[in-house]
Amino acid sequence: MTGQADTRRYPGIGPAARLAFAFLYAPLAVVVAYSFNSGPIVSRWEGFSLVWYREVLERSDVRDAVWVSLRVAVAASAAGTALALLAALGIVAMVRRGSPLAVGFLSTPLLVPEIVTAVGTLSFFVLLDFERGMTTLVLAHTAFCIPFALLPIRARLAELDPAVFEAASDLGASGFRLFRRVTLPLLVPGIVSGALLAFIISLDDYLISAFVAGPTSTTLPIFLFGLIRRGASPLINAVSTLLLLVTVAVLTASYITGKWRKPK
Amino acid sequence: MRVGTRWLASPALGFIAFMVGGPMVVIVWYSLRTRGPGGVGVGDGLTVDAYERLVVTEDFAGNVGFDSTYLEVMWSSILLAAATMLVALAVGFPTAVWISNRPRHLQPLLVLAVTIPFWTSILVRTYAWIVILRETGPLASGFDAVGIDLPRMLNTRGATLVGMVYTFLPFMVLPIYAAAERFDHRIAEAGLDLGATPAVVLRKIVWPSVRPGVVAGCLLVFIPAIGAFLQPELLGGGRSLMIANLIQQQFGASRNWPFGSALAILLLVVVTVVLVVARRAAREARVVLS
Amino acid sequence: GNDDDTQPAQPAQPEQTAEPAATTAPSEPDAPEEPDASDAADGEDAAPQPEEPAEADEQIGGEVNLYNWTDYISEDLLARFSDETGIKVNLSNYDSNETMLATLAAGATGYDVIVPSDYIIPLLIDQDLIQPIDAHAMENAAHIDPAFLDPYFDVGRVYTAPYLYGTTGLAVDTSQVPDPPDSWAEFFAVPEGSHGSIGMMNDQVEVVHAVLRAVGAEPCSTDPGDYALAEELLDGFKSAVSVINSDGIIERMAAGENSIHMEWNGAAYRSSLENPDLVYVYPSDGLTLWQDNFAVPTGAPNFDQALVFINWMMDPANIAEATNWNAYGNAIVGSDAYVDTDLASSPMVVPGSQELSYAAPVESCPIEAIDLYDRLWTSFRS
Amino acid sequence: MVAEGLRIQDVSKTFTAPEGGSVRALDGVSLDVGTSEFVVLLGPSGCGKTTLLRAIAGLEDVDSGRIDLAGERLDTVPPFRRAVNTVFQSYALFPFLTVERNIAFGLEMERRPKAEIRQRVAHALELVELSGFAKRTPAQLSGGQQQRVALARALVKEPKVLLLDEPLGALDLKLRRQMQAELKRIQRSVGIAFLFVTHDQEEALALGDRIAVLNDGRIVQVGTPQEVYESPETRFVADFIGETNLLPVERDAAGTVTVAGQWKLVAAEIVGADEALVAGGDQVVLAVRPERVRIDPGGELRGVVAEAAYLGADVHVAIDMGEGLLINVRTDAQDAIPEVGERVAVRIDPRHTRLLSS
Amino acid sequence: MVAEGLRIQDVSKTFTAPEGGSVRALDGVSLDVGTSEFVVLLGPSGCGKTTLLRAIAGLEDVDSGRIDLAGERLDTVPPFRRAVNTVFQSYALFPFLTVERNIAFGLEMERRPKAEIRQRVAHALELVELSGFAKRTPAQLSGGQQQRVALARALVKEPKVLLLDEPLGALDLKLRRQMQAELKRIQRSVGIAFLFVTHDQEEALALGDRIAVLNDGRIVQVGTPQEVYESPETRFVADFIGETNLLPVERDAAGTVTVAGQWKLVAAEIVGADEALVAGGDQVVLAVRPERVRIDPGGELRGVVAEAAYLGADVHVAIDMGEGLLINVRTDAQDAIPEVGERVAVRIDPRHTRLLSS
Ligand SMILES: Nc1ncnc2c1ncn2[C@@H]1O[C@H](COP(=O)(O)OP(=O)(O)OP(=O)(O)O)[C@@H](O)[C@H]1O
Ligand SMILES: Nc1ncnc2c1ncn2[C@@H]1O[C@H](COP(=O)(O)OP(=O)(O)OP(=O)(O)O)[C@@H](O)[C@H]1O
Ligand SMILES: [Mg+2]
Ligand SMILES: [Mg+2]
Repeated sequence: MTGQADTRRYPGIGPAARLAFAFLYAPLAVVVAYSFNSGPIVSRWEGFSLVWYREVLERSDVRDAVWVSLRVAVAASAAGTALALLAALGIVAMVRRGSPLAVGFLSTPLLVPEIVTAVGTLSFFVLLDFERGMTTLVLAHTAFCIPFALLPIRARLAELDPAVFEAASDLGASGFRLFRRVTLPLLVPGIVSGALLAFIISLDDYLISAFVAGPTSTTLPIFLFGLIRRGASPLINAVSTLLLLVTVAVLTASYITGKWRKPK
Repeated sequence: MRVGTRWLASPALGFIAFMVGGPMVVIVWYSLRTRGPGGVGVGDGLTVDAYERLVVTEDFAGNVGFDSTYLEVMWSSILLAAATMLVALAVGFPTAVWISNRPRHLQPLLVLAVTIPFWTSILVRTYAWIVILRETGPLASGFDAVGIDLPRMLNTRGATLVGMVYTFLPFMVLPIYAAAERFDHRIAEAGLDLGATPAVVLRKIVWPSVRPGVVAGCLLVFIPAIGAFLQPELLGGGRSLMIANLIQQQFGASRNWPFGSALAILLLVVVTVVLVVARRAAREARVVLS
Repeated sequence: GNDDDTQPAQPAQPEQTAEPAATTAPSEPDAPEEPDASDAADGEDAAPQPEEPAEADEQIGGEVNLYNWTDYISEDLLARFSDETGIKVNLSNYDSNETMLATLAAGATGYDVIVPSDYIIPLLIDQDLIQPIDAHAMENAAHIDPAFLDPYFDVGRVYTAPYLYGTTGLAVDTSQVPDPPDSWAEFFAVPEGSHGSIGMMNDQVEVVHAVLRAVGAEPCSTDPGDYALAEELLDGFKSAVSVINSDGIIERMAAGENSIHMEWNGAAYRSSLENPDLVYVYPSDGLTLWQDNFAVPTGAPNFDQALVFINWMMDPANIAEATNWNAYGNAIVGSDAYVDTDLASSPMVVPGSQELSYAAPVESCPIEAIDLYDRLWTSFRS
Repeated sequence: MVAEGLRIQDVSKTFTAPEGGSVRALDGVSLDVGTSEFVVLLGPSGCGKTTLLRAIAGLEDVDSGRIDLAGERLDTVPPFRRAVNTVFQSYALFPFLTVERNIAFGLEMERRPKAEIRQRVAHALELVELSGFAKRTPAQLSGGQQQRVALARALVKEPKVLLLDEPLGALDLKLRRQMQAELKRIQRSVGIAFLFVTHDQEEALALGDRIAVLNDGRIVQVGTPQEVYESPETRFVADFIGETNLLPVERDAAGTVTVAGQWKLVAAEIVGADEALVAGGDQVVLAVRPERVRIDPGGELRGVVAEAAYLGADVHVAIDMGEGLLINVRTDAQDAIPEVGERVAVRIDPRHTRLLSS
Repeated sequence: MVAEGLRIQDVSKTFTAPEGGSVRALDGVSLDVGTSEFVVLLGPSGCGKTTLLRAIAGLEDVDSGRIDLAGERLDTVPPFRRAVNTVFQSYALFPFLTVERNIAFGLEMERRPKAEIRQRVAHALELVELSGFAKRTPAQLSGGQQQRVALARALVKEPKVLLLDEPLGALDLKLRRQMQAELKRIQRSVGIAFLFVTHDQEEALALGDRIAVLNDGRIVQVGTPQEVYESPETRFVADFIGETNLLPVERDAAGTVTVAGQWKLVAAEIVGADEALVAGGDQVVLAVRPERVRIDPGGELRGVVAEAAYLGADVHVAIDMGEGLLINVRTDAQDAIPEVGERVAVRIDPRHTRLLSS
């Protein structure tokens, strides 16, 4: 038995879910559609054209912003995921009362409103005399990447059979080799989704970035915000559509690779 | 058997202590200072003026008294967050349950599908809503074509809510899905078998079973929603000031850093209270379920 | 679709010595310095390449970190600067003077050139956040319109050099409001046809300035009585407002979504390209004339390059390109020759003397006024 | 009687498997269950037992055939209106309700008066001997107790037929034995029909008034425990219920059967040997239970002891007859246990053998 | 021999339970396992079986006592350097590695040469008859196959002792029987010591050269299957292994025992009746297996048939002797099955009874 109920039996669930998906994707459709607008104003359709894509590719400020954002997101999600991975392993080893405390503490970046974090972090960096730039951006992003990365890694760890680690030890694995040969491969699905989640969140952050970014580190959201200030042009849509394409490609790839790795 | 020692958590704990603790201490410190010269930064003196300004004012006629202007901003942020949470729940609950009822191999794809919109900048997504909702936009034109005249949508509270729900919906769907995925559908069948109609099963069996997910989802939506500012600005016509804007304003045009810090602390206190209350609710849910 | 974003594709039309410029209002037509003859020697292009400094100096190289309003300078212009001087420009952006002030006040370093507006400059000077650059002594300072040589915020141009200037007035769609208001007072009385479709800027300072003018008070008033009147006026006005947002004004006005909107003149010009019914009103009870300037933060790592950049930007042909890109006027005499004719002849970009007489720069308000502003603004928006 | 009970007629159900392809889970199943009968559905994993129960409960729609209860058509009624209730293998108790509220659930759905519910729940709790546990949640109960709550929850609705899907599957042996006796007692005392699914043949024999053996979506034999154990009609039934030696045999025209080339016996001696099997061209096997084979120096069949396992009450001996043919023998542990490697002879009483087509 | 094998001496282990309070999981356990012996650890759930195995494997530290292997102290060596390997109940295979790489894992950890690993893995695959499955991942195997991979993975390391923690617990009955025979075959062919944990007494009897019965962290009896079944030393062992009638008895000063007020027998006749039990003030019970009780009109004990269940090979009859005393009888199904309610007499051969303190 599959243990699955027939949802047709739950009144309204199916239609509501379909509506929700339509709701989620309508704006994306608009973003993509208007990226092909030949006119300069997002909302006024003036015909099909690829000019905005050409402009994306030609404009170095767009490229720079994308590049900064990607570098920050890669660095912060990598650092955040690594810290979260270690933390997840450490939390498992904690006594019962310790672990919820640690988890709660590591989740504080989720709980402190962004604006507070932004202002506080900037002032803090200034106090410490840190020069604002890539480093400060990565530091600030890493902080809020940790709780996002921690979530799926812990979930993965919880669903693992702890006996697998014991089996490895029983078969002669210890220390770093145990970590590399067993722990790491077992946690890969959790690590990948944690890193992806952290990556998205980092890529999308505006407020904190706006405060801690330095002279040469305008991120894409900061740049886009500026563009919108000035009057949005379909350039924004073209940038977003390209990013979306890359995203879907990456996600598809990770889904496919995840599939053959996935036990059972 | 341990796969590591608890010391492995210390780098992350240390980092968070540094990156969250540090700024928080600075904020508290700022809130207790006098204003800097010209209102820029903070000065050297110590004062609780900033906190006083939260509730006391000298009005334009010169009377000193209780003033709720700023507290009202806080309150309307809370209301907006609550409304967002409720609507997101109304949309997210069926969605999560529906996904958990799809064939196993489709579920991860559908969950992914919920998160894909996240990959475009929140600004762009919100902007797309402006395009959709404006009077000359596709929605209005579509209805217009079939002879239905929609009321104005953009720059209304409704539009704000749409944008907020849109932004935070995945935070609601994912935890509820996590709970629903673990839900044993056989107990729903037991309900049917015992004479409960599907609607009753949904209400009396599915709902309480996924409640921990609901609590988690509500928190994950409510808390960041209190600090939201983009959607009321861009979609709501900017006519209702939110606490985040107010804080930003203090660090910007109003040049009152101590007051901005005090507002930030007020916001933190509100969030903490919510968490404490919700923790109790979450614990209840856990006790009943385990 | 001739708008700002497409303009970089068509660089300043080189109508060399064509018409003797339209009314360059704020400037007295005294020193109509034509582009140097020397630029012809450059001969890289058919277009004039009129910068002596770059030519005079050998390429000094290095880089300059420009911290500017978002999308407030064209890429091509910066690229040309780099070509000519060998100085790489790193651009980062801010969205308001206050954001810029906050980041500098918080101790941010690394910027070489910033673009502050008039009222914020005294604060920057007071806080030692910018350093003297003796702009008046720069080679291209000779081009500065004398009217811009001694602004209240930087007498003698010690700290700053002028960039662009403009006004904050009202864009009115005459197809909806056939009888445009002449003053803030009329505007806040909600003109016929505008109820429910009025757009305000999301700008505490500008909006409160305007409402104070409407009640007959001066901007930056510290008299609570003025604010009581203002609050009363706003209470009645609030329901007529459909949106308070500084972003997307051009679009909204172009699409006819708002009948009246507080708008900057350059933006109004760009809206009018999309919506011919649009007029720009200079309220007779006073409007803000704002001026943006270049300045160099204290501790700028590339001081020399910053000076090169600022000087380069004061060259008439170069600054004209900025005007063409942004549709705001500049303070450089002789740049008109390089400015698009449409722009130069538009009353939205270049006000008549009558209109200009209503406009005045506004100093930074004292703290007490700012607190009153904050409270009035907060009550208006909640 | 039948018009009063449950009548299943020619029910079929095909699933499309997620990987594509289709599974015929039920293939023309017909079965009658009397009003107070205890019928056991027995079959290997995947044979369609659960599907049949779910079809009766209304949790699965059938493709064809019909189901009647007490003379009225049942298969068109939605599950929540059928007068049958199910005890699920996983118990499927509501984890967020107390024992009491779990049991009351079904009655609340019927909108019974509060007092009646209270009284009937108390009665049900007594029946399953859990009166002291009313306020606990399922998580605070042992497996056997949970099982009894599930039973009470279904019984309290007083269904016409109670469906039980391997209700004892998760219990350990001792508890299972105990619960079997308990179930039997309860069924007798409430007097309603039980349709009980299991894949444990010993459980089926111990509980059922009748046993329906299911294989591959088809009912292959229905009968009392003695009938299915002593007179299996097919090789499958013989093999599935209890242990069986299935010995390949040769037949000659005269109807004489030779086992393992060593032992001849005439077909008339064999219980299940009908004309068709003896004469037919099919391969046939001789089925004999290990406990009916005796180690006896005078036996007809000779071999070598391959394995001898002491099992407490009895001893299991495997005897190698050569050519890979093993005969399993179960003898009383009081008898001498043969040594591995010892040559022994076995004797089989022809009356305990059956001829089956293979 | 013992110096060569595994010697466990007086090992104790106390856990602090999560709710506070402490659990004495092992309480002075001593046990020797010979070099190629198959020892079964049998005991109810929670008695400490797993804890003992984990202590030997080094996955749990002991509080006191010592463990030696082949004359050398083992309990101070970290788990990854002990020459013992474990087959886990859940198999604990590495899901991301193929069958082959799973088995090779332990050898790779020893940094064996590639060629040797290849050869030993191939050999191990042959041993468990999975040569064709080398490239599959665990998810692509059935439960029984996974179990065999787990076995091969442990065996390939050629440990001195193989520890098996209920390795067959998750398999269904038929497969379980089959794997039991397989395990026994493999143990004989590799010739290393097996320490096998189970709570299934039938499995213990079928597999063990010796059985160690564990209860509440203590070993209560060690012996061959016959010894523990036929001569249980305590009431617990008698009751836990197989079914047993435990009949309350009265004693008089002369040592005569009266069962159920009906049947007198002198202590000398009873196998397990030593002086102490007969004379002592303790409550004693008379233990007798159901298969050793015969329904016989001339029997000494009389009662009424309370239940009679046909179980195929035999019949289980419960006879009510009055005052709530039930005697369970297991008789051959060939005998007549008594009717419920019938009055019958039973006969018990005193040689099959044991006196145990209760
Ligand atoms: N929802 C379903 N979708 C597809 N196939 C199904 C479904 N439910 C059952 N099946 C298939 O139908 C057949 C019968 O399944 P069923 O659950 O009735 O077997 P069962 O006899 O109860 O087995 P078990 O003893 O293992 O519980 C199996 O092959 C099963 O795989
Ligand atoms: N890590 C632990 N912390 C606390 N108590 C434990 C721990 N491990 C085992 N125990 C307790 O020790 C006792 C013995 O447990 P153990 O797992 O050895 O039993 P077992 O005989 O293997 O039982 P089963 O047959 O159920 O597997 C139990 O009471 C158990 O609750
Ligand atoms: Mg089933
Ligand atoms: Mg165990």
